Amino acid sequence: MQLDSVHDIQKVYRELLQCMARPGKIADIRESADKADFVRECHPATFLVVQTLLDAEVTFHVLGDRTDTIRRKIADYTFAAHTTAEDADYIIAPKGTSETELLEAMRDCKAGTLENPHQSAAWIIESEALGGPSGRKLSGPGIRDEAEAPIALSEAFVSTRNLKAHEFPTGIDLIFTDGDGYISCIPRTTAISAKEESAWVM
Amino acid sequence: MRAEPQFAFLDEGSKKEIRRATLKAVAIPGYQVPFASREMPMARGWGTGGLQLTCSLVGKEDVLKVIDQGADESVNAVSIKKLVQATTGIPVTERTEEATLIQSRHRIPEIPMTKDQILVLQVPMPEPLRKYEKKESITKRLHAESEYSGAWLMLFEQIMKYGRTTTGADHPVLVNGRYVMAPSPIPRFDNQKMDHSEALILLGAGREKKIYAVPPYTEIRSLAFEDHPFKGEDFSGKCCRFCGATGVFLDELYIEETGVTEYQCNDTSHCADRLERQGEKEVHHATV
Amino acid sequence: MQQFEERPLLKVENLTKQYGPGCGECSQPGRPGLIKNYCPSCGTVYACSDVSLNVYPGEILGIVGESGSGKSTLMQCLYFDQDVTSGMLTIDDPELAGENLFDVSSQRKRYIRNHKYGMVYQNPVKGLRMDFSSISNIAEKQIAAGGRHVGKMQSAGERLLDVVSIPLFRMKEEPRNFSGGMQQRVQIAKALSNDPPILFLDEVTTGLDLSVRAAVIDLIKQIQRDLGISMIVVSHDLAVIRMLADRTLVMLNGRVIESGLTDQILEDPNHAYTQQLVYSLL
Amino acid sequence: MKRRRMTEILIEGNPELAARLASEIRHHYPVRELVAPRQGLTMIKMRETAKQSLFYLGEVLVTEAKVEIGDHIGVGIVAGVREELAGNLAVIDAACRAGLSETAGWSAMLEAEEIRLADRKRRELAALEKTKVQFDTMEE
Amino acid sequence: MGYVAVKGGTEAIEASIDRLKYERLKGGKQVEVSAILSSMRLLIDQVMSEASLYSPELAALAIKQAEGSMEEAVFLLRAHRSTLPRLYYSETVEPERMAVERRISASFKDIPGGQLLGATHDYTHRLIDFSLLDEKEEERNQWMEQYEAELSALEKATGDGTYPKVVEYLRNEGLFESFEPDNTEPDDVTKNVFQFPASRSERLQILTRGQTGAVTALGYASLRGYGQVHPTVGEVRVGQLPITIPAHGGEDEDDSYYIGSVRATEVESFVPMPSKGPDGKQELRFEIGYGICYGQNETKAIAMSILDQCLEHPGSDAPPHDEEFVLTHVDTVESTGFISHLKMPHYVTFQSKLDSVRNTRKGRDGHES
Amino acid sequence: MVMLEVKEFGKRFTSHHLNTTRKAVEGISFSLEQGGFIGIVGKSGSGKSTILKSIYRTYLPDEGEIWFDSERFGRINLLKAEERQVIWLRKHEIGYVSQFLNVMPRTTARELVEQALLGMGESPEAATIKAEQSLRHFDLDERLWDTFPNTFSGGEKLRLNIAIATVKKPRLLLLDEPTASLDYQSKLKVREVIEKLKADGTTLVGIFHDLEFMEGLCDCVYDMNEKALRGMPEVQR
Repeated sequence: MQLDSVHDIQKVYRELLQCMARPGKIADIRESADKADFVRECHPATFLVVQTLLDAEVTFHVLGDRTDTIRRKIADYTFAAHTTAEDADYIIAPKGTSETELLEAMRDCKAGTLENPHQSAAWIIESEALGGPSGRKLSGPGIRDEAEAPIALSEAFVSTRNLKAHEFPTGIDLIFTDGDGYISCIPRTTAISAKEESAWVM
Repeated sequence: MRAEPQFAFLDEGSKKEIRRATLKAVAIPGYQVPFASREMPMARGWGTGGLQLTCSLVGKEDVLKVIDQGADESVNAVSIKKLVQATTGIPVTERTEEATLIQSRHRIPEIPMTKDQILVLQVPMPEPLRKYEKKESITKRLHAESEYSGAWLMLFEQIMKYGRTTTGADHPVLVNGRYVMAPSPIPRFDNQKMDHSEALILLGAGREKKIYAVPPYTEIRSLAFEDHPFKGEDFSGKCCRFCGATGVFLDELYIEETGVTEYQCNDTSHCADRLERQGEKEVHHATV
Repeated sequence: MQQFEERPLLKVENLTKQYGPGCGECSQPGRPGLIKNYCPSCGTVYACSDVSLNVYPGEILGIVGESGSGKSTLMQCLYFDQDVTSGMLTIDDPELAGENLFDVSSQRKRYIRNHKYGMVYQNPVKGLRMDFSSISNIAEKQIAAGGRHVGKMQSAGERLLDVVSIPLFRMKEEPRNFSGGMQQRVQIAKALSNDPPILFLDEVTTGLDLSVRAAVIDLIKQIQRDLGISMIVVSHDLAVIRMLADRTLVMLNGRVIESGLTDQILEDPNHAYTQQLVYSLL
Repeated sequence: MKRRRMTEILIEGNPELAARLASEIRHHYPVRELVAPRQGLTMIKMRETAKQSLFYLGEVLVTEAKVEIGDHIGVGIVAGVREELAGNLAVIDAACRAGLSETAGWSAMLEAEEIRLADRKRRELAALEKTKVQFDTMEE
Repeated sequence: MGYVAVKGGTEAIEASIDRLKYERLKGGKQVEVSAILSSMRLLIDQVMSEASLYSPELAALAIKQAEGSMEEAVFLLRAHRSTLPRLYYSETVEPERMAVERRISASFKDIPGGQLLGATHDYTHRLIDFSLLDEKEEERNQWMEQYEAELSALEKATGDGTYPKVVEYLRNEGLFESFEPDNTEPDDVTKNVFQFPASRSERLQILTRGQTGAVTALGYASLRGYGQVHPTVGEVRVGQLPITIPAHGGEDEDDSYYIGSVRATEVESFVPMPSKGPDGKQELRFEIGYGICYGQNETKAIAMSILDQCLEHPGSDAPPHDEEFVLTHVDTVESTGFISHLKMPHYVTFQSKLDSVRNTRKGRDGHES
Repeated sequence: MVMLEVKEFGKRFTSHHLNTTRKAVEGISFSLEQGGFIGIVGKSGSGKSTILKSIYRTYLPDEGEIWFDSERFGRINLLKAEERQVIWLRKHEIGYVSQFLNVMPRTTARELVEQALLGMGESPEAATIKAEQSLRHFDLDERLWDTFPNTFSGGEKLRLNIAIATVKKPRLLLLDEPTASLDYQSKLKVREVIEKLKADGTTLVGIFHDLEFMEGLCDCVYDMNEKALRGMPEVQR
């Protein structure tokens, strides 16, 4: 089945919207992702999110060592322009991106300004399968009481992200995609708890 | 010389821009995200902001409900439904619980909404500080600096002059402890329904080119002083003359024949639903 | 000699405010080559050059200088109405400890303005909302500082109106109906309503009748005595400075050219410009 | 002949010319229609003369068509609702891009049309010049 | 009185739309779109200009559908453009390339190239011409034949229809500042959000698509003293601007596609403004206020040139100098839409206000009860 | 115990306007025990006032040292003291009385004395009591207490002036020609006042234009002509 640029994208958008509205929620976009099997360079889910959000009006930046091929693919399909991590509207961290590189780009990327907090980078991060035990809880708008973080996050990652979002409304919003066609979001308003070891030990 | 019909009217590029703005709005609750509002085949000020949101959201599997001032069959609601239906072919409903998308002008349905629903509110004047400061460049800075003395001052001045606040609909709310927001203008009665709502609430102002949002489970506080608590419209001691409902927003009407003021549910589908369940025969569901 | 262990409440170090890019000629220490405060080679204007000052708890610091001397720019920079080009501002307050307040976000600056500062402008139009009642004007500052109790704010406002001698029966009137002196007093009441540890007064008596001027000066002095508020008083009027300030800085062409005890500045001025200023004092 | 000059002659001149040239190509080559003549917009970028900066004057409705001859894509764009002309222009463009032999013989036809156009234009100008206000009569 | 929830909206709307059609048709005569196209030139120009969409055919159709209402016709075109893809951006149109049909200067009598009146209503006496009541087709044809015959008898002109700009002569004298061409890509208010302060390109775009009446009223206000700008019109020109589109992989501009031309009115207004000379001394110099719009609409273009100049100098308190005031209030779709929205029901909001007002009248304190 | 020690003190005035530098005094040295009273004598223009104003730091001296035994700061060179220290000393330890009353306008006599006390941190209640005591002590007519001093007679002004300067019980009081413009009766009153101060143990430095007035008050005089401290001269009757 061919990917439908109207209806598949609409479905992905709705799931993405619900994920952004309900941090920690893991949404299933496998049905559309299966149609994007012609994409080899990144997760089909990543490609779908990119297709949903990017066009010639925005810029993006790709991390990792396969950046050239992914970059070309995205530019071909969306007409978005590639730029530096400092200037990009969307930053894509494909699977295998080293944490050092990722954190450096995260420190550099746009967090918006107090007047224009929406002029911040949104991150699309490829991860291991979403939904495993993470040892961290999320709280904040969109979450009743508490939610489980969708994925294990390193201390360095959390502290870099928190630093970036330390003065709300500025900050960055994160979209996670996995290889199976699931997505999940952590917007800037979400508080990520410290790692609780006890959650693991049974 | 004819143009191809586009699913949900807007071209995909326009939808993309609206969707990007919507995601930012959700990530920054209460912040008015500027967007390049498109010209719609409906007049600016007639719900084009809500309509653009709806068109950017809607898919083939959605069921749409449109409310105007509480009524599904109001001409404006009908007009919007016709446009969405004509460009998408999706079913519409008057039953709140059947709808996946609800576009509304100035009311939140009486039945609590669920997490599977999205409420889209039409907004004529998104800026809660506009009466206090006419310049956009300045109100934008006030939001940036969390400087809301102006919003509070308006209420304080009302109390000084009239002994109480005199806001009608659109009583400002504080979203997640940070942004002061105009709640579209829903009546004060509906403000509490936004607080920790199960459903995502999106607000769109087409003419003023702003999109903003209240994510689910987000604290919404109506601005009020400690010694002047916030109060919704008071319908105590009154009930709907048809279904007998209390604790709902009531329309007031003067009955010419009897010279008596009576009340009835403003949320017409809620009223019809109650009546149906009560077995009232003479109630007709309007059909679309 | 025993050191005097008094910590300044507000400390400014090397505040510079320039309009223009600056160049090799005028960026040197001491900025040689400026004509007044203007760099002829790159056209940069230095409204304030390397201004440093301390304000101690409960003290009134006077700043004198003619118009264009940079004293108002200095005040606006301290009040965050303008951004500085460089320099450091610290306030001795546990909430703000150790931070250069010129560098914090506009959100934090607004917080400082609302909670730590009061400002009285020369023109009451800048400091008051002319179409809101006087009591609301005073409440606005309390609201900004977190006041959320109408009753408490109203009684605090009434007390302040009493302090500034505005009859209470006029409290619900808009200041636009008031005389200039009354407006100025409402503005002072407003500036004080959040109990600011620091109050800025910018040419507050300029344009007032002599008797009104005396009343306003008296009021300021009384407030300092009663509330122990630190103040910076900017004026070109030496008589005002003499009455109010414990210590005084003299500014010329964006620089502080002389500072000292106010009576010393007036009776034993050392800089040519200060002498000229004092000689012309009536 | 360069494209700008050619398209101007074909659009401003008699549309019969474009039709004739296109049909000649269609007659000899398979022409694949990539985009059937459709309406769309072109945004006009303009320079203003006060500060010499650029701004957008507004959009103009255009008809656009795209065809492919061999592996050469031709585009026809014309302001207004002119579907047939757009289609013909696309074919002519593809033919030129492909360097088809027929195009070599077009120059004469195009130049003849160009002369006719210039003639018409100069006549128009002359009519306009009649509305010119003469200020130099005093000197006579 | 039965169930009085708003009901029957659907039926009422359909009946209303029928009624609209009836009003359009009841007179028995219909004007053809082609007739509008050939006889309502200036109306079409104005509709295209306010719609920001150049298409005489569509404008004529919209005028017919809107029964001649400007606001409705513009609205139809604006909504229609939302459904069309934007396929191309033109190459930069250099205004000097305009094929001039009319060109006058109020600043100089004798301008190089001369004052070309072209077609204008300016010198027609505004007396109703009753002969148009029964204009006969054969009379029209006869007149046309005669006029065309006269034309063909004329000696052909030698120029190419372009004219030098009046301002160039003054620029050479240093009375105007010279600007290097600034090729910064313009902002587009229809695609991207614009915020205050607006860029120059955003300002010009909003003004050129502004409502003729609104732009004129604000420009007029400045002339009368609610503003500082009272210019001298340096040049008004009307003519055709050639439009080209860059070719993919094209080598130079000769490779681009010519797609046709659009008629436009362009105005340069001269305003003396204080400036600093090279020696730092205060002196006066002329600045240009720039106005342009689709079609022939000289009043709007001149008014726009005044507002352009006003907005370049935001110091004054007068509304025409206030960017937010001007730019947020000149769009016809926005202003007519919001004014007309007052016709919509406001039952809920009014009920809410009623509750508030009643409570204050009762003198009932919220916190006491 | 030495309360005040002046060492090789000198002061110059530069006028940029007139392009001149004038040496007002130089080479002044003397010291004063706690509770002592030095009168300074010399021709007019000899720099008597300059010394007092320099001690009070109204003038910024440029030569020598002036050591003061401060309760708060210990032995401190007033010429080098920080401004904030000087302000503290003026509020608490050093008083200055001149013949002119230089005070806030529209402030009553009572308030002026109270303010001096409030300025050093007294409570309003205590300030009221002490102010009244002081005004009574210096014989200011009770009817004047709540009026504005600009209508007072010279003697009344001076007594108010002294009340303001002494109410905070300064360790050192500087008297700068306080009696210059007073009539005989008023002078007598002032003399009584100063006697009271001396009796209270206040250390004093004073300038008086008539020696007669100083007789029996001062312990010794500093003669500007001889630049030396000596006993009270014989008054020529």
